[in-house]
Amino acid sequence: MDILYFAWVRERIGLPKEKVETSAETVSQLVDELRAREERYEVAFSDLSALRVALDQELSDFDASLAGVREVAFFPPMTGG
Amino acid sequence: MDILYFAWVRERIGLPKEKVETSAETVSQLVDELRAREERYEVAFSDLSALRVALDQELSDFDASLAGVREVAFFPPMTGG
Amino acid sequence: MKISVQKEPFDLGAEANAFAAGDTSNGAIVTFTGVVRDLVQGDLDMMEIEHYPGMTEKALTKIANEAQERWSLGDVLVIHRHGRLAPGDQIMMVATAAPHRKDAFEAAEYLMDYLKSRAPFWKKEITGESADWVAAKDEDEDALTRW
Amino acid sequence: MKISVQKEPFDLGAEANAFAAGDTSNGAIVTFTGVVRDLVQGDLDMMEIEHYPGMTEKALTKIANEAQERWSLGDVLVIHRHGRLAPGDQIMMVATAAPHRKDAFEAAEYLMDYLKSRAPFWKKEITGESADWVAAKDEDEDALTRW
Repeated sequence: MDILYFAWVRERIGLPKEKVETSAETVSQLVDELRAREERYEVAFSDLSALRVALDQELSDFDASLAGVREVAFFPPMTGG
Repeated sequence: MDILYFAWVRERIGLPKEKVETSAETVSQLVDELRAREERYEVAFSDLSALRVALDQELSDFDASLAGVREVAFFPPMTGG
Repeated sequence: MKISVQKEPFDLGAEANAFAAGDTSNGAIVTFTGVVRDLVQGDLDMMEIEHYPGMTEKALTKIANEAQERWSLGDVLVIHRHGRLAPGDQIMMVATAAPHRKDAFEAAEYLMDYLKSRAPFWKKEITGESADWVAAKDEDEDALTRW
Repeated sequence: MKISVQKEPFDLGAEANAFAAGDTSNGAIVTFTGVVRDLVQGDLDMMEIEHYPGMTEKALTKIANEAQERWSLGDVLVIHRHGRLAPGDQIMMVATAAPHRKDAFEAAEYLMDYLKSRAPFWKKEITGESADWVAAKDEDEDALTRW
Protein backbone atom coordinates (compact mmCIF):
# COMPACT_ATOMS: atom_id res chain seq x y z
CA MET A 1 0.00 0.00 0.00
CA ASP A 2 1.26 3.46 -0.91
CA ILE A 3 1.12 6.08 1.81
CA LEU A 4 1.44 9.74 0.88
CA TYR A 5 2.05 12.71 3.14
CA PHE A 6 1.46 16.37 2.31
CA ALA A 7 2.29 19.78 3.78
CA TRP A 8 3.44 19.70 7.42
CA VAL A 9 2.65 16.01 7.73
CA ARG A 10 5.19 15.38 4.98
CA GLU A 11 7.70 17.66 6.69
CA ARG A 12 7.29 16.05 10.12
CA ILE A 13 7.55 12.54 8.81
CA GLY A 14 10.35 13.55 6.48
CA LEU A 15 9.19 11.93 3.29
CA PRO A 16 6.42 12.42 0.72
CA LYS A 17 5.61 8.79 0.06
CA GLU A 18 6.39 5.29 1.23
CA LYS A 19 5.29 1.72 0.63
CA VAL A 20 3.91 -0.06 3.69
CA GLU A 21 3.02 -3.70 4.27
CA THR A 22 0.11 -3.74 6.67
CA SER A 23 -2.69 -5.93 7.87
CA ALA A 24 -4.60 -2.94 9.26
CA GLU A 25 -8.29 -3.15 8.44
CA THR A 26 -9.13 0.50 9.02
CA VAL A 27 -7.39 3.84 8.70
CA SER A 28 -7.27 4.12 12.50
CA GLN A 29 -5.45 0.79 12.78
CA LEU A 30 -2.97 1.92 10.14
CA VAL A 31 -2.39 5.16 12.07
CA ASP A 32 -1.76 3.13 15.26
CA GLU A 33 0.81 1.01 13.43
CA LEU A 34 2.57 4.10 12.08
CA ARG A 35 2.59 5.87 15.44
CA ALA A 36 4.21 2.87 17.05
CA ARG A 37 7.11 3.00 14.59
CA GLU A 38 9.03 6.14 15.48
CA GLU A 39 8.83 9.45 17.28
CA ARG A 40 8.34 11.46 14.05
CA TYR A 41 5.21 9.44 13.22
CA GLU A 42 3.98 9.76 16.79
CA VAL A 43 4.39 13.55 16.51
CA ALA A 44 2.77 13.79 13.09
CA PHE A 45 -0.27 11.77 14.14
CA SER A 46 -0.60 13.11 17.68
CA ASP A 47 -3.77 15.09 16.95
CA LEU A 48 -6.05 13.35 14.46
CA SER A 49 -8.54 16.23 14.55
CA ALA A 50 -5.85 18.27 12.75
CA LEU A 51 -5.54 15.66 10.00
CA ARG A 52 -7.49 14.59 6.97
CA VAL A 53 -7.26 11.31 5.09
CA ALA A 54 -7.91 10.37 1.48
CA LEU A 55 -8.34 6.79 0.24
CA ASP A 56 -7.53 6.28 -3.42
CA GLN A 57 -7.75 10.06 -3.87
CA GLU A 58 -11.18 10.49 -2.31
CA LEU A 59 -11.64 12.23 1.04
CA SER A 60 -12.55 9.69 3.69
CA ASP A 61 -12.38 9.30 7.47
CA PHE A 62 -10.40 7.47 10.09
CA ASP A 63 -13.07 4.82 10.66
CA ALA A 64 -13.05 3.81 7.01
CA SER A 65 -12.10 0.32 5.88
CA LEU A 66 -8.87 -0.20 3.95
CA ALA A 67 -10.27 -3.17 2.02
CA GLY A 68 -9.16 -2.84 -1.62
CA VAL A 69 -7.45 0.49 -1.01
CA ARG A 70 -4.16 1.03 -2.81
CA GLU A 71 -3.28 4.61 -1.88
CA VAL A 72 -3.72 6.35 1.48
CA ALA A 73 -2.86 10.02 1.93
CA PHE A 74 -2.57 12.01 5.15
CA PHE A 75 -2.57 15.80 5.21
CA PRO A 76 -3.75 18.85 7.16
CA PRO A 77 -7.03 20.62 6.38
CA MET A 78 -6.84 22.07 2.90
CA THR A 79 -6.15 25.73 2.23
CA GLY A 80 -6.68 26.27 -1.48
CA GLY A 81 -8.29 29.16 -3.26
CA MET B 1 -38.95 73.79 -16.05
CA ASP B 2 -37.53 71.04 -18.27
CA ILE B 3 -39.56 67.85 -18.45
CA LEU B 4 -37.92 64.72 -19.84
CA TYR B 5 -39.55 61.48 -20.91
CA PHE B 6 -37.84 58.13 -21.42
CA ALA B 7 -38.65 54.72 -22.91
CA TRP B 8 -42.36 54.09 -23.54
CA VAL B 9 -43.32 57.32 -21.77
CA ARG B 10 -41.32 59.20 -24.40
CA GLU B 11 -42.93 57.15 -27.17
CA ARG B 12 -46.49 57.69 -25.91
CA ILE B 13 -46.06 61.41 -25.42
CA GLY B 14 -44.14 61.65 -28.67
CA LEU B 15 -41.21 63.75 -27.54
CA PRO B 16 -38.14 63.34 -25.35
CA LYS B 17 -38.15 66.75 -23.70
CA GLU B 18 -40.19 69.91 -23.37
CA LYS B 19 -40.18 73.18 -21.44
CA VAL B 20 -43.22 73.75 -19.28
CA GLU B 21 -44.40 76.82 -17.40
CA THR B 22 -46.15 75.59 -14.31
CA SER B 23 -47.26 76.71 -10.89
CA ALA B 24 -47.56 73.11 -9.67
CA GLU B 25 -46.11 72.69 -6.20
CA THR B 26 -45.72 68.93 -6.27
CA VAL B 27 -45.01 66.26 -8.85
CA SER B 28 -48.61 65.05 -8.53
CA GLN B 29 -49.95 68.50 -9.36
CA LEU B 30 -47.64 68.67 -12.38
CA VAL B 31 -48.90 65.28 -13.54
CA ASP B 32 -52.51 66.48 -13.19
CA GLU B 33 -51.71 69.53 -15.33
CA LEU B 34 -50.07 67.37 -17.99
CA ARG B 35 -52.93 64.84 -18.03
CA ALA B 36 -55.42 67.63 -18.60
CA ARG B 37 -53.57 68.76 -21.73
CA GLU B 38 -54.09 66.02 -24.27
CA GLU B 39 -55.06 62.40 -24.71
CA ARG B 40 -51.45 61.25 -25.19
CA TYR B 41 -50.49 62.65 -21.77
CA GLU B 42 -53.60 61.13 -20.23
CA VAL B 43 -52.59 57.76 -21.65
CA ALA B 44 -48.94 58.05 -20.60
CA PHE B 45 -49.83 58.99 -17.02
CA SER B 46 -52.86 56.73 -16.61
CA ASP B 47 -51.12 54.35 -14.19
CA LEU B 48 -48.70 56.13 -11.88
CA SER B 49 -47.67 52.84 -10.24
CA ALA B 50 -46.01 51.99 -13.58
CA LEU B 51 -44.01 55.23 -13.56
CA ARG B 52 -40.98 56.60 -11.80
CA VAL B 53 -39.94 60.21 -11.41
CA ALA B 54 -36.56 61.88 -10.98
CA LEU B 55 -36.09 65.47 -9.81
CA ASP B 56 -32.86 67.09 -10.93
CA GLN B 57 -31.54 63.61 -11.77
CA GLU B 58 -32.30 62.03 -8.39
CA LEU B 59 -35.03 59.40 -7.98
CA SER B 60 -37.94 60.90 -6.09
CA ASP B 61 -41.69 60.33 -5.68
CA PHE B 62 -44.99 61.82 -6.76
CA ASP B 63 -45.61 63.57 -3.43
CA ALA B 64 -42.32 65.47 -3.64
CA SER B 65 -42.19 69.26 -3.79
CA LEU B 66 -41.07 70.95 -6.99
CA ALA B 67 -39.61 73.94 -5.13
CA GLY B 68 -36.31 74.85 -6.76
CA VAL B 69 -36.46 71.93 -9.19
CA ARG B 70 -35.23 72.62 -12.72
CA GLU B 71 -35.51 69.20 -14.36
CA VAL B 72 -38.26 66.61 -13.94
CA ALA B 73 -38.04 63.23 -15.67
CA PHE B 74 -40.75 60.60 -16.06
CA PHE B 75 -39.98 57.03 -17.05
CA PRO B 76 -40.96 53.40 -16.46
CA PRO B 77 -39.19 51.19 -13.89
CA MET B 78 -35.58 50.78 -14.90
CA THR B 79 -34.27 47.64 -16.59
CA GLY B 80 -30.50 47.97 -16.70
CA GLY B 81 -27.87 45.33 -16.14
CA MET C 1 -13.16 53.95 -9.08
CA LYS C 2 -14.02 53.84 -12.77
CA ILE C 3 -17.59 54.45 -13.95
CA SER C 4 -18.17 54.44 -17.68
CA VAL C 5 -21.42 54.83 -19.63
CA GLN C 6 -20.56 54.28 -23.23
CA LYS C 7 -21.87 53.37 -26.65
CA GLU C 8 -18.70 51.51 -27.68
CA PRO C 9 -18.00 47.88 -26.89
CA PHE C 10 -15.58 47.15 -24.04
CA ASP C 11 -13.02 44.37 -23.85
CA LEU C 12 -13.86 42.24 -20.81
CA GLY C 13 -10.39 40.70 -20.72
CA ALA C 14 -8.53 43.99 -21.03
CA GLU C 15 -10.77 45.60 -18.41
CA ALA C 16 -10.35 42.67 -16.02
CA ASN C 17 -6.58 42.68 -16.42
CA ALA C 18 -6.33 46.45 -15.95
CA PHE C 19 -8.58 46.22 -12.90
CA ALA C 20 -6.48 43.47 -11.32
CA ALA C 21 -3.08 44.92 -12.17
CA GLY C 22 -0.61 45.70 -9.45
CA ASP C 23 -2.87 45.22 -6.44
CA THR C 24 -1.19 43.16 -3.70
CA SER C 25 -3.51 44.05 -0.83
CA ASN C 26 -6.73 42.61 -2.23
CA GLY C 27 -6.80 38.85 -2.50
CA ALA C 28 -10.19 38.59 -4.18
CA ILE C 29 -11.41 39.98 -7.49
CA VAL C 30 -14.94 39.38 -8.76
CA THR C 31 -16.27 40.38 -12.15
CA PHE C 32 -19.79 40.20 -13.45
CA THR C 33 -20.51 40.58 -17.16
CA GLY C 34 -23.97 40.91 -18.66
CA VAL C 35 -24.51 39.58 -22.17
CA VAL C 36 -27.44 40.15 -24.54
CA ARG C 37 -29.32 36.86 -24.53
CA ASP C 38 -31.29 35.76 -27.51
CA LEU C 39 -35.04 35.31 -26.95
CA VAL C 40 -36.44 31.84 -26.28
CA GLN C 41 -37.75 31.73 -29.84
CA GLY C 42 -34.32 32.77 -31.14
CA ASP C 43 -35.42 35.78 -33.18
CA LEU C 44 -33.89 38.76 -31.39
CA ASP C 45 -32.37 41.14 -33.94
CA MET C 46 -31.28 43.91 -31.62
CA MET C 47 -31.43 45.06 -28.05
CA GLU C 48 -31.71 48.82 -27.78
CA ILE C 49 -30.67 50.42 -24.52
CA GLU C 50 -31.87 53.92 -23.72
CA HIS C 51 -30.49 55.86 -20.80
CA TYR C 52 -30.71 59.26 -19.10
CA PRO C 53 -27.43 61.04 -19.76
CA GLY C 54 -26.21 62.86 -16.67
CA MET C 55 -28.39 60.97 -14.23
CA THR C 56 -26.93 57.62 -15.28
CA GLU C 57 -23.36 58.50 -14.25
CA LYS C 58 -24.59 60.02 -10.98
CA ALA C 59 -26.71 56.99 -10.13
CA LEU C 60 -23.88 54.53 -10.87
CA THR C 61 -21.38 56.58 -8.87
CA LYS C 62 -23.79 56.69 -5.93
CA ILE C 63 -24.31 52.92 -6.03
CA ALA C 64 -20.55 52.31 -6.21
CA ASN C 65 -19.91 54.72 -3.31
CA GLU C 66 -22.53 52.95 -1.22
CA ALA C 67 -20.86 49.60 -1.91
CA GLN C 68 -17.50 51.02 -0.83
CA GLU C 69 -18.99 52.34 2.40
CA ARG C 70 -20.68 49.06 3.13
CA TRP C 71 -17.86 46.61 2.47
CA SER C 72 -14.13 46.63 2.90
CA LEU C 73 -13.23 47.04 -0.75
CA GLY C 74 -10.35 48.02 -2.94
CA ASP C 75 -11.27 49.35 -6.34
CA VAL C 76 -14.68 49.21 -8.02
CA LEU C 77 -15.43 49.27 -11.75
CA VAL C 78 -18.77 49.78 -13.52
CA ILE C 79 -19.16 49.88 -17.31
CA HIS C 80 -22.58 50.04 -18.97
CA ARG C 81 -23.30 50.39 -22.66
CA HIS C 82 -26.23 52.07 -24.37
CA GLY C 83 -27.46 52.09 -27.95
CA ARG C 84 -28.04 49.09 -30.19
CA LEU C 85 -26.58 45.71 -29.28
CA ALA C 86 -26.83 42.30 -30.92
CA PRO C 87 -27.33 38.91 -29.24
CA GLY C 88 -24.01 37.85 -27.70
CA ASP C 89 -22.82 41.43 -27.22
CA GLN C 90 -21.64 42.35 -23.75
CA ILE C 91 -23.91 45.01 -22.22
CA MET C 92 -22.15 45.80 -18.98
CA MET C 93 -19.66 44.68 -16.40
CA VAL C 94 -18.84 45.35 -12.79
CA ALA C 95 -15.68 44.41 -10.93
CA THR C 96 -14.84 44.51 -7.24
CA ALA C 97 -11.59 43.91 -5.37
CA ALA C 98 -11.46 43.11 -1.66
CA PRO C 99 -9.14 41.53 0.87
CA HIS C 100 -11.69 38.72 1.36
CA ARG C 101 -13.84 36.85 -1.13
CA LYS C 102 -17.11 37.28 0.75
CA ASP C 103 -16.85 41.07 0.51
CA ALA C 104 -15.91 40.99 -3.17
CA PHE C 105 -18.85 38.69 -4.02
CA GLU C 106 -21.41 40.56 -1.92
CA ALA C 107 -20.37 43.97 -3.22
CA ALA C 108 -20.59 42.75 -6.83
CA GLU C 109 -24.07 41.35 -6.22
CA TYR C 110 -25.11 44.58 -4.52
CA LEU C 111 -23.85 46.63 -7.47
CA MET C 112 -25.80 44.42 -9.86
CA ASP C 113 -29.00 44.49 -7.82
CA TYR C 114 -29.00 48.29 -7.58
CA LEU C 115 -27.82 48.83 -11.12
CA LYS C 116 -30.75 46.73 -12.40
CA SER C 117 -33.45 48.72 -10.64
CA ARG C 118 -31.97 52.10 -9.73
CA ALA C 119 -29.82 53.18 -12.65
CA PRO C 120 -31.80 54.83 -15.48
CA PHE C 121 -31.48 52.31 -18.30
CA TRP C 122 -34.32 50.85 -20.32
CA LYS C 123 -34.09 47.90 -22.66
CA LYS C 124 -36.09 47.34 -25.80
CA GLU C 125 -36.12 44.02 -27.65
CA ILE C 126 -36.39 44.34 -31.40
CA THR C 127 -37.35 41.36 -33.55
CA GLY C 128 -38.45 41.16 -37.19
CA GLU C 129 -42.05 41.75 -36.11
CA SER C 130 -42.00 43.79 -32.96
CA ALA C 131 -40.17 46.17 -30.66
CA ASP C 132 -41.03 45.67 -27.00
CA TRP C 133 -39.80 47.45 -23.90
CA VAL C 134 -38.54 44.91 -21.39
CA ALA C 135 -40.75 44.98 -18.30
CA ALA C 136 -39.11 45.34 -14.90
CA LYS C 137 -39.32 42.13 -12.92
CA ASP C 138 -40.75 41.96 -9.42
CA GLU C 139 -37.83 39.70 -8.49
CA ASP C 140 -35.37 42.46 -9.37
CA GLU C 141 -37.15 44.92 -7.09
CA ASP C 142 -37.42 42.22 -4.41
CA ALA C 143 -33.68 41.58 -4.65
CA LEU C 144 -33.06 44.99 -3.06
CA THR C 145 -34.74 43.97 0.19
CA ARG C 146 -31.77 41.71 0.82
CA TRP C 147 -29.46 44.67 1.49
CA MET D 1 -15.90 22.49 -18.64
CA LYS D 2 -12.23 23.35 -18.27
CA ILE D 3 -10.32 22.31 -15.17
CA SER D 4 -6.62 23.16 -15.08
CA VAL D 5 -4.08 22.58 -12.33
CA GLN D 6 -0.91 24.24 -13.48
CA LYS D 7 2.39 25.70 -12.41
CA GLU D 8 2.37 28.41 -15.08
CA PRO D 9 0.67 31.79 -14.72
CA PHE D 10 -2.64 32.23 -16.48
CA ASP D 11 -3.94 35.37 -18.19
CA LEU D 12 -7.15 36.40 -16.44
CA GLY D 13 -8.22 38.59 -19.35
CA ALA D 14 -7.56 35.99 -22.03
CA GLU D 15 -9.30 33.30 -19.97
CA ALA D 16 -12.30 35.53 -19.30
CA ASN D 17 -12.63 36.45 -22.97
CA ALA D 18 -12.29 32.85 -24.12
CA PHE D 19 -14.84 31.77 -21.52
CA ALA D 20 -17.35 34.41 -22.62
CA ALA D 21 -16.86 34.02 -26.36
CA GLY D 22 -19.76 33.14 -28.57
CA ASP D 23 -22.33 32.29 -25.91
CA THR D 24 -25.71 33.90 -26.63
CA SER D 25 -27.82 31.80 -24.28
CA ASN D 26 -26.18 32.80 -21.00
CA GLY D 27 -26.72 36.40 -20.01
CA ALA D 28 -24.55 36.32 -16.89
CA ILE D 29 -20.85 35.60 -16.51
CA VAL D 30 -19.11 35.71 -13.14
CA THR D 31 -15.38 35.36 -12.56
CA PHE D 32 -13.51 35.11 -9.30
CA THR D 33 -9.76 35.55 -9.20
CA GLY D 34 -7.60 34.86 -6.16
CA VAL D 35 -4.43 36.91 -5.75
CA VAL D 36 -1.48 36.34 -3.38
CA ARG D 37 -1.88 39.04 -0.73
CA ASP D 38 1.10 40.42 1.05
CA LEU D 39 1.17 39.88 4.82
CA VAL D 40 0.02 42.68 7.15
CA GLN D 41 3.65 43.42 7.98
CA GLY D 42 4.46 43.53 4.24
CA ASP D 43 7.29 40.98 4.25
CA LEU D 44 5.95 38.06 2.26
CA ASP D 45 8.64 36.80 -0.12
CA MET D 46 6.84 33.84 -1.58
CA MET D 47 3.69 31.79 -1.28
CA GLU D 48 4.32 28.12 -1.96
CA ILE D 49 1.36 25.99 -2.95
CA GLU D 50 1.59 22.23 -2.61
CA HIS D 51 -1.05 19.95 -4.06
CA TYR D 52 -1.88 16.26 -4.48
CA PRO D 53 -1.46 15.48 -8.19
CA GLY D 54 -4.23 13.23 -9.42
CA MET D 55 -6.58 13.89 -6.53
CA THR D 56 -6.61 17.64 -7.19
CA GLU D 57 -8.04 17.33 -10.69
CA LYS D 58 -10.61 14.76 -9.49
CA ALA D 59 -11.70 16.93 -6.58
CA LEU D 60 -12.07 20.05 -8.74
CA THR D 61 -14.00 18.15 -11.41
CA LYS D 62 -16.33 16.75 -8.77
CA ILE D 63 -16.97 20.22 -7.31
CA ALA D 64 -17.64 21.65 -10.78
CA ASN D 65 -19.99 18.79 -11.63
CA GLU D 66 -21.90 19.33 -8.40
CA ALA D 67 -22.29 23.02 -9.24
CA GLN D 68 -23.64 22.16 -12.69
CA GLU D 69 -26.16 19.73 -11.18
CA ARG D 70 -27.27 22.26 -8.62
CA TRP D 71 -27.70 25.37 -10.77
CA SER D 72 -28.81 26.05 -14.30
CA LEU D 73 -25.39 26.81 -15.74
CA GLY D 74 -23.62 27.09 -19.02
CA ASP D 75 -19.90 26.52 -18.93
CA VAL D 76 -17.68 26.32 -15.83
CA LEU D 77 -13.96 27.08 -15.60
CA VAL D 78 -11.53 26.34 -12.77
CA ILE D 79 -7.81 27.14 -12.91
CA HIS D 80 -5.55 26.67 -9.88
CA ARG D 81 -1.80 27.14 -9.76
CA HIS D 82 0.76 25.37 -7.60
CA GLY D 83 4.43 26.01 -6.88
CA ARG D 84 6.00 29.28 -5.85
CA LEU D 85 4.11 32.55 -6.26
CA ALA D 86 4.98 36.14 -5.35
CA PRO D 87 2.70 38.78 -3.79
CA GLY D 88 0.36 40.10 -6.49
CA ASP D 89 0.48 36.86 -8.49
CA GLN D 90 -2.85 35.34 -9.42
CA ILE D 91 -3.32 31.96 -7.73
CA MET D 92 -6.55 30.74 -9.20
CA MET D 93 -9.73 31.67 -10.96
CA VAL D 94 -13.19 30.27 -11.47
CA ALA D 95 -15.78 31.39 -14.00
CA THR D 96 -19.45 30.52 -14.36
CA ALA D 97 -21.97 31.31 -17.08
CA ALA D 98 -25.71 31.12 -16.53
CA PRO D 99 -28.93 32.47 -18.01
CA HIS D 100 -29.55 34.42 -14.78
CA ARG D 101 -27.17 36.36 -12.56
CA LYS D 102 -28.26 34.76 -9.31
CA ASP D 103 -27.25 31.31 -10.56
CA ALA D 104 -23.91 32.54 -11.90
CA PHE D 105 -23.05 34.26 -8.61
CA GLU D 106 -24.17 31.40 -6.37
CA ALA D 107 -22.36 28.78 -8.42
CA ALA D 108 -19.13 30.80 -8.35
CA GLU D 109 -19.37 31.20 -4.57
CA TYR D 110 -20.11 27.50 -4.20
CA LEU D 111 -17.06 26.60 -6.32
CA MET D 112 -14.90 28.88 -4.18
CA ASP D 113 -16.22 27.58 -0.87
CA TYR D 114 -15.64 23.96 -1.82
CA LEU D 115 -12.34 24.61 -3.56
CA LYS D 116 -11.05 26.28 -0.35
CA SER D 117 -11.77 23.35 1.93
CA ARG D 118 -12.18 20.26 -0.25
CA ALA D 119 -9.53 20.47 -2.95
CA PRO D 120 -6.09 19.23 -1.86
CA PHE D 121 -4.03 22.42 -1.87
CA TRP D 122 -1.88 23.68 0.97
CA LYS D 123 -0.32 27.12 1.21
CA LYS D 124 2.94 28.06 2.87
CA GLU D 125 3.96 31.64 3.51
CA ILE D 126 7.69 32.26 3.21
CA THR D 127 9.27 35.42 4.63
CA GLY D 128 12.91 36.30 5.29
CA GLU D 129 12.66 34.68 8.71
CA SER D 130 10.10 31.94 8.52
CA ALA D 131 8.09 29.52 6.46
CA ASP D 132 4.63 28.83 7.88
CA TRP D 133 1.84 26.63 6.64
CA VAL D 134 -1.37 28.63 6.42
CA ALA D 135 -3.89 27.27 8.92
CA ALA D 136 -7.37 26.40 7.69
CA LYS D 137 -9.95 28.86 8.98
CA ASP D 138 -13.07 27.79 10.83
CA GLU D 139 -15.03 30.29 8.76
CA ASP D 140 -14.01 28.48 5.57
CA GLU D 141 -15.32 25.19 6.93
CA ASP D 142 -18.44 26.95 8.23
CA ALA D 143 -19.06 28.44 4.77
CA LEU D 144 -19.93 24.95 3.51
CA THR D 145 -22.96 24.70 5.80
CA ARG D 146 -24.62 27.33 3.62
CA TRP D 147 -25.02 24.93 0.71
